[in-house]
Amino acid sequence: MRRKHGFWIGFVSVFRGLGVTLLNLVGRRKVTVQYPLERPKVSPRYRGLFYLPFDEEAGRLKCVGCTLCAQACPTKVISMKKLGSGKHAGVSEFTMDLGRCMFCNLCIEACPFDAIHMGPEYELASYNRNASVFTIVDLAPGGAEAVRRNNATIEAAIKAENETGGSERKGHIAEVKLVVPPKTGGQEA
Amino acid sequence: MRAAGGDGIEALAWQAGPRQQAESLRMRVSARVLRDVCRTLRDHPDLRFDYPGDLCGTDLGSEIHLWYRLWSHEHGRSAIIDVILPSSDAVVPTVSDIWPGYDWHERECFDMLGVRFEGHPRDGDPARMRILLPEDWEGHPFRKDYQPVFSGDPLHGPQETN
Amino acid sequence: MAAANMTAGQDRRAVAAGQITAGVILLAALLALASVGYHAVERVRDTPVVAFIGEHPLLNAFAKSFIVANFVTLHVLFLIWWERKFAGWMQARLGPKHVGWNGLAQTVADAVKLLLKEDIIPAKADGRLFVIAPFLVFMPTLLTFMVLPFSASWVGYNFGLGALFALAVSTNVSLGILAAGWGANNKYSLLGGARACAQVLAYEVPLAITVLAVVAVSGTVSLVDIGAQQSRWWNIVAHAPVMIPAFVLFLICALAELNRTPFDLPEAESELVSGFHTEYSGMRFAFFYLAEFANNFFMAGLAVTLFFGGWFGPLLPGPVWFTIKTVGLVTAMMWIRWTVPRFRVDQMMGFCWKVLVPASLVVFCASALWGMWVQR
Amino acid sequence: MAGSEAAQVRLEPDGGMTVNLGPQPPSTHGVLRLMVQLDGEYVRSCEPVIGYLHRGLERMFEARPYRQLVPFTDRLDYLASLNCNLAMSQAIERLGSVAVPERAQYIRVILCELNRLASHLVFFGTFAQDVGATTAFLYAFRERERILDLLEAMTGARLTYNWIRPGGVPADLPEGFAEGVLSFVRDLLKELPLYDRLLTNNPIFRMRTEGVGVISRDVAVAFGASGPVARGSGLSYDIRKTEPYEVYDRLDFDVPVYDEGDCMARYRVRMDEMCQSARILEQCFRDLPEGDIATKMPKVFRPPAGDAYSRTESPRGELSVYMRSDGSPNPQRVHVRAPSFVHLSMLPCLLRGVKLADVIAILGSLDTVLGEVDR
Repeated sequence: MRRKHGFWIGFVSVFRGLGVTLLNLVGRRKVTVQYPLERPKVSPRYRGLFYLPFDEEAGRLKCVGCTLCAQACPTKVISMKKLGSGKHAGVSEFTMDLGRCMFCNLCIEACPFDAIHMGPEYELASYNRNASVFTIVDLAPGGAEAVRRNNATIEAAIKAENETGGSERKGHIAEVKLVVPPKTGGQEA
Repeated sequence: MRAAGGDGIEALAWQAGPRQQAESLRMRVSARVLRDVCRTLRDHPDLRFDYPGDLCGTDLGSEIHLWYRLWSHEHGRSAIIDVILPSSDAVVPTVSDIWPGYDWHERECFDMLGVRFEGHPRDGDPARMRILLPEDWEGHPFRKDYQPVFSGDPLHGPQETN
Repeated sequence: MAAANMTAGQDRRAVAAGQITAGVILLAALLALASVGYHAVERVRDTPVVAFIGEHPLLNAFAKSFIVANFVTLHVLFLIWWERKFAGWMQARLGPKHVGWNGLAQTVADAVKLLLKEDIIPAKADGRLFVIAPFLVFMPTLLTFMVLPFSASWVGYNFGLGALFALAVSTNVSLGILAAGWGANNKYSLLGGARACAQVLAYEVPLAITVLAVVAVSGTVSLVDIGAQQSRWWNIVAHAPVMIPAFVLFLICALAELNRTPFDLPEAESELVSGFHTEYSGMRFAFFYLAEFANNFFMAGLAVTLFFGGWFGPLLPGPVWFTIKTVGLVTAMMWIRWTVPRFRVDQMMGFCWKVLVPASLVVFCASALWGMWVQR
Repeated sequence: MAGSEAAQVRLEPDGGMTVNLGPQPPSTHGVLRLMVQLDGEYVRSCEPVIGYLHRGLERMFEARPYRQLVPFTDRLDYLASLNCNLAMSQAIERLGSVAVPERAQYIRVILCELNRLASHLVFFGTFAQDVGATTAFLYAFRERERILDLLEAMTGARLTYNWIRPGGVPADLPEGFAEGVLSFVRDLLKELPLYDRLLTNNPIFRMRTEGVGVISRDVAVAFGASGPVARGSGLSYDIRKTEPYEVYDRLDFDVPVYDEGDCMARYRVRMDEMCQSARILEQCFRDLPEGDIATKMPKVFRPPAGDAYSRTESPRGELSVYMRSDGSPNPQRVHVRAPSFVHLSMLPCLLRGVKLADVIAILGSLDTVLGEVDR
C-alpha cells in the first residue's frame, strides 16, 4: 500500500521539484530549432516530396510507365500517361495529387525500376488544394527541361526502332491514360 | 455448457490458438440462447470468461454474422461466440448487462450494421443508440448494400479558400 | 549526424555565452543608467518648477498618478518578456527571440497587436459589466502602487496605514474578476469568476494576518516606516524565527491572491479554457494581463518591503535596489509557477482554511510575543 | 443589476448547469466532447460524445487489397502507429499463415517498444499539463523528439511510420541505429528519476491524483479495461505475457501492477513501463539475430476464407484486429478493437460525483487517443 506522505516530505519535495527546473534552466542545452532560420536535418530515409530520378546516361526519366506504383497506392494518388511501349516505354505525364497522399512508401517499394523516390523536401503546405497536385514537371529533378529531354529521347528511340524493326511494332507513340483517380473521393467505394 | 444453451448451441469446439497461445473455445449459438450461454460463460467456475474482449458484426449479404470474443483472466484463455442473424430482421438480445463493456460495442454495431440489441438501455431510440455517426444519420454504412450519399467530393470540394 | 549535432551544439554554446555576456553588460549598463537617472531626478526635485508642482495639491496628485500609471504600464512590458524568457529557458526552449534584442520588444509588439484588435463584446454578454470589468481589475492595482515605497522619499503617498490600505484595495480585484466572469455570460467564465472570488477572499484572511505579524514585530503599519526600520538587518534575518514562516505563508497567499500556479484555478487552462477572461480579446484582455503582472510586481514589492529590507542595499540607490529585489522575488514566483501542478478547488479552499489560517494565527501570536521580547 | 438586458447563463431549475467540454477544448486530447452536468463544481453526470474523427476506416479497409491496409492503421492510434501497424500486419499474417523471419520479429519489437516509449512520454507530458504543471510537458517532448529522430532515421517518417508490413519490415536498421537507441535509453533512464522528482513526488500532484478516479478491479474487468488502466487496477493483464506475440516470450521484462486503481496508479504503471521498455530494447539489441527481414508476399495476396484475430499490447491497452476473408483479394471485414474506445466507455460511471478538475485528470489518466476511438 501507498505510504501517506508527511508534511515535511511534501514540503521538501516541492523544493526538489524546483531543483529540477533550475537544473534545466542553467544546466541543459536548449533544444529549440529556430525553424525558418535553422533547418532541421532530415535523415537519408526521410519521406518527403516525391521525385522521379533522371537517368543522365540514357537522357530520360527512369520511369517506364508500368503503373505498378499507381496500383500499389492505397489512395489512388498517381495517374500517368504512358509514352511508347516495350523496351522504350516511358511517361509523358505523371501526376500526383499529394492532397491525398499518406506518404506511406508503398509506391516506392512497388517500383521495380527504382524510378520514383521520396526526397528531403518537407514544406508541402499550400494555400489551395490545386497546389498540392504535382505534375511531372514538378516531380522531375530538372523540371520542364528534363521532361522535354525525356520525351525527345523516347520518341527518337521509338522512331529509330520503327525504322529498323518489323512492322508489327509500329506507331507506338499512342498515349494511354492508365490510372485515373475516381472523381468522387475514392474513400468510401 | 450444453445444458445452458440446450439446442441453441449449434457448434462447440476447443481450438488451438495461433502459435503458443492458449486454446480457445469457439461456439456457434443462436440468438435465442445467447444470454443464457453468456451468463454461463461468465459465471461457471470452469469457464469464468469475465473480460469482454470484442464484438464485431459482418454483413454476409443475406445474413449478419456477430462475433463475440471473451477472455478469462482466471484461466487465461479466450472464447469466441458466433451468432448468425438474418439481415432483414437482425435482432439479438443484449449482453451489455452481463458485461458492461459491451455497451459501447453494441452501440457501435447498431450504428454501423443496424443490428438491434434487445434490452440495451438505449434500445428503441436510434438517435441515442448511434455512437460514431451523427444522431440523424440515415442507414447503416457497414451493410454491403449501403449506398453512400455524397454531399460533395470531400477531397475535391470547394477549392479556393483564400 | 552526431558530429554535425556536436558542432551545432558548440556553436550554440558559443552563441549562448555571447548572449549571456551581452546580457550581463546590458544589465550593468542599465543599473548604472538607473543610478545616474536616480541622482538626476533627485537633483531635478530641487528645481523650482518641481517644487511648485510638489506643493500644489492637485498638480502633485496628478503628477504622481501620471508617474505611477506609466511605471505600472511600462514595467509590465519588461516583466512579461522576462516571464516568457525565463519560462522558455526553464523548459529547454529559447523564449521570444526575434523582435528586438533577444525578443525584448516582443511584448511591445504584442501590446500593439492587442490594442489594434477589434473590441469584441459577445452578443449575449451583459454589456456594461463586460466592458467595465477589466478596469475594475486594473484600478485597485494602480491604487496599491500609490503606497509602495521605492525608497523613503520615493513613495506615491506616505500613508500611515499603508499596509492595511494596500491589502484593502487589492482585495477589490476580486470584484472585477467576478464582474468579468458574470458579465461574459459564459459558463467557463462564470465558474472561473466564482472560483476567483472564493479564492481571493479566502486567502485574504491569512495574508492579512501574516502582514499583521510583520506589523506586530515592527510596531508600525506604515510601509515606509516598516521599510525604514530595516536599514541594518532585513526583517527576515533580524526576526528569522518568526519571519521565515511568515514569509513562506505570505508567499503562498500572495500566489493565491495573484491567481498564479499552483492557484491558477480561476483561469485553469485545462478545465476552464481560460476562466474568467475566456471571452475577452484585444485591449480588454490586455488590461487583464497588465493587471496580473502589475499585481505580481506589487505583491513582490510588498514582500520586499515587509521582509527583505525594502530599498536598502549597498552602492546602488534605493529605488534601484527595491526594483532589483522585487524582480528577483517575481522571478521566484515565476519559478514556482512553471514547476508545480495546480490545486483542485476543494483542496485549495481546504488548504486555506485548514492549514494557512491556523498557521498564520500561530505565526501572528508568535510574532507578537517575539516583538514584545525584542522590544523589551 | 445584471441580467436585466441580457439572457444570463442558463441554469436548470435545480441549479445544475450543463457544460459542453469539447470538441475543441485544450484538454480532451483530441476531438472528444463531454456533456457534463454540473452542480457547482461537482459533476452530476457525464456523457461522452464521440465520432468527430470518424473516417470509416473499417469500411475503407474492405475496399482495398491486403497489402494496402497498413498505412491506414497509422491513423488509428497516431501516437503509437507502429503498434497499430503490428496489429494489422499480424492479422494479415495469421489469415494467410505467413511466417515472419526472426530478425524481422526483433526489429518489430524494437520499433514497437520505441513507439511505446514515445507514447508514454506524451502521456506524461499531457497528464502533467492536465493537472496544471506546464514544464513537464516540454521535458517529455524533448525526450520524445529523440525517439522521433531515431524512428525517422529508421522509417523516414516522424508520426505515421507504416514500417511494419505483412511479412516483416521493409528495410533493415540504418547504420548507427542501435547505438542511437541504446544511448537514448541510457539517457532516458537517467531522466526518469528527475521526472519523479519534478512531478511524481510533488505533494500537489499527489493530492490531485491519489484516490481520484478509482477503478476497482471488478469494474475494470467488467468493462474490459486493458493495458495500463487494467494494470493500475491490480489486474496483471499484459498481452505480451498472456498471449505472447513476436518474440516477447523470449524477452525478460516485468509487468508493473498497482492495486489502487486511481489516476496515480495508472500514471505509475506507465512510468514503470518505460523502464521495462528500456529493458526490452537493450535485450533486443543484444539478441538481434542476422537473417532476412521479410517474407516475400505475393503481389496479389488471397488468403483462404476464414477469420483471424490478432491481439497486441499497444501503449493504451489491448489493440486487436479481427479480420475476415472470403478468399478475394480484399478483406471481407476488418474490425479494430481499440483500447481507448473501451476505456472511454467507462467514463460516465467514473465521473459521477467527482469535481470538474478531476474530470480532466481522470480523462488524462485514461490516455485516450481519439484516432482509434473514432476510427
